[in-house]
Amino acid sequence: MTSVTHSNAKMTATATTRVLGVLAIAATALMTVLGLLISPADVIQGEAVRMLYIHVPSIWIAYGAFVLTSVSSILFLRGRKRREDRGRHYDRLAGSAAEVGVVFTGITLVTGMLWGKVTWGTYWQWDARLTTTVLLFVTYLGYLALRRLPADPIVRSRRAAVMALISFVNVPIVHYSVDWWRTLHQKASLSVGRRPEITGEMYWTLLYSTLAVTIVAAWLIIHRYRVIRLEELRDEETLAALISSRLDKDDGSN
Amino acid sequence: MSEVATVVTGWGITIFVIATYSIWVVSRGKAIGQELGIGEMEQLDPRKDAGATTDL
Amino acid sequence: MLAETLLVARKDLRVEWRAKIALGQVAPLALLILVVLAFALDANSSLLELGAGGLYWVAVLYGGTLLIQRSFDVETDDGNMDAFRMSAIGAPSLFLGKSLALFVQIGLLELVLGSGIAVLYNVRVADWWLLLVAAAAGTVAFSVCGVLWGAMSAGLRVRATLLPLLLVPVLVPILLAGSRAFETALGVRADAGWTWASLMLVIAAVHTAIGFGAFGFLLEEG
Amino acid sequence: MSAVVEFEEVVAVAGSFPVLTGLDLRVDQGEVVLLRGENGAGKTSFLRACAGLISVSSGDAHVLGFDMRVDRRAPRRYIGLLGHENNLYRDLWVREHVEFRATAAGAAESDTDAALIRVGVSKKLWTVPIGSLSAGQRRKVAIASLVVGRPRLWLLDEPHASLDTESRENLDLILAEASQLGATIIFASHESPLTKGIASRVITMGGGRVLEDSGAS
Repeated sequence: MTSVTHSNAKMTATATTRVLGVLAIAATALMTVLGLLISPADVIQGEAVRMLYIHVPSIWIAYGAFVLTSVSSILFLRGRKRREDRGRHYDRLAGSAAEVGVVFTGITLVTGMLWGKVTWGTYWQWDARLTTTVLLFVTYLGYLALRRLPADPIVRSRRAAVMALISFVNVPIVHYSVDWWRTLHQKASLSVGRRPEITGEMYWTLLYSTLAVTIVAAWLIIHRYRVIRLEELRDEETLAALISSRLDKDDGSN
Repeated sequence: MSEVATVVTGWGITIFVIATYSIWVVSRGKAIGQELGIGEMEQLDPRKDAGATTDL
Repeated sequence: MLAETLLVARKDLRVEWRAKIALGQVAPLALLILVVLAFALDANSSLLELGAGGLYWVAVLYGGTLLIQRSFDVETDDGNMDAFRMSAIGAPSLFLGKSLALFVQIGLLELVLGSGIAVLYNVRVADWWLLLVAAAAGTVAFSVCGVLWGAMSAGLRVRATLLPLLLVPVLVPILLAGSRAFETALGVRADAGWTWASLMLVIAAVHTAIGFGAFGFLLEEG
Repeated sequence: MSAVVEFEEVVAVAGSFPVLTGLDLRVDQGEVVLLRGENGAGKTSFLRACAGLISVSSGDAHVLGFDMRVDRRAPRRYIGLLGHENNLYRDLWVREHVEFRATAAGAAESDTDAALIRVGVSKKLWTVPIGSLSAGQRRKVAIASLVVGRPRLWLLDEPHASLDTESRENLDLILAEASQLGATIIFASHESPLTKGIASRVITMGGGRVLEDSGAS
């Protein structure tokens, strides 16, 4: 029985993720060299612009991860037979993506505050995007808290999926309401169809950093997913042992 | 703090956080894997190995 | 479905009428919050007048959270949720019914709070319509979110701390818009009060729609 | 006779504990089944699985013809479930509560009085908050809330608990009457000497399965 369970289980590492892991480390190293040494200082922002090579990709990755959480949650709720592996697959994906998203949202906040200290002269401004980001952070911390609670796994997964959906719908509402409230932040740094304000080497560095951070995040999500899968496997084994022990005991006593 | 010091702090915190998180995830995976007797690497060729995989 | 919705709402309101938790305990507590907030601002009358809109919504948030918790304590007590699952009443009706009952209760709470603010903080109303529309939209959003998150945390051991943690981030836009709209309605800020009020209406509509569709997923156990 | 409950190799899990471990059972219409077994034998879980309140993780389960693996909500409106808890709103008055349950079950509000009288809740108590009743009276109100919905399948978990002798006999009468009218009754009880009388079949459970079945064909 053990060999059957284990043959469809994901191992703790595969050749693909090994390569991805090495790639992630190399990409981060190159990103550090490019971002801190090779790319020039900005005319206006000076050295502080180097913070954006982390700050901007982090928030993009965080949003990407939360999109992944939401899409997985929809697919989870749509699946009719939720106890089967396909449904639980989406649940695991939602959970691991959300956790990685929270990590990168945290990084966005820290780098943003440091950047603000240099540029605005203060760690915190009640600016639309900072405020939205901190709310995003708290919202998904709540989501993770819900996922950690002791409860029936299916009940918990279903509630978490609903929460992920509501939270995601709420993101633009929060953003626009806070945006109306006040806007101090510089306009979006890089957007499709508009001439980027960051140009030349800085532009390429930012683009490359995004790629590097994406690789790191992908690697993290895959491994986090596996940990959840392994935890479930462990629970299943405990359960199987419990069932067989109940059967043995009852057969013996009667 | 000077601009350079701030930038270095920001990068430092980021790399520290990511590294710590990665190590936590990987070691947790390995710990549970060991508990369950799952090998670290996937069987690349299932025909070669019929038993449990525990390489490295 | 309308009949079922009204049935659920009537039941909840009757429970409240018999127990008098909202009027007997939550409303006085919320009034107390108004007094404490005045202490925090050193009873500075001009500050209180300026901040009345925001302080009102903070007090509503506090009292409303208690009412939401109460609304689901009633259901989890003595296994009542099982009886609901076993009944012929569908999840959408249950959602709407509980929201309606909560709307009435939070509305009453706001009436008490509003009178309290008028007296204690010395405010005058410049635009009654704006005030009523904003209050109504805010109360709808509060109620539907409350029922959603109340069900989300119902039956979990740590719901007393979990509910506010999950609820407040979602209510932020309502608190923000409500504060701004009230400031215009009370004549302390010549702002786009009606724009804020319409944003509140949109938020209320969005959350009602979500709750209508998603509530069933929250009810099922195991 | 048509099968009302048909379980084959049913495994059900609550939290991470297996409460049903391969349960096989068929109950036909009109049967009155007494479930026996020690604490933790799976009686409550079986009743809850029949009501569709816990899901079946493997095996086949049909209740009132509905496949519980496809939609376990479908048969609920035809089922009356009385658990360990009474499912009462303690702030409501007795009559208000039964009225609410009647309407929620799709029955007429006017059946309320008849149900209360049938169960033997004295008229003086109809306008009293449930919270101030004794345990036995509460149990009776809970039974009245069930009777009023006229279920096709009755699932009762220790229904006689906290009732006095007279009320027990009265409940047995109610159940016998319902079964004559075509309802199926499954009830769990420790006090078998008292209740064996109305049961047409006795099933002993243990470890989440059927151990003995007096009516097995």
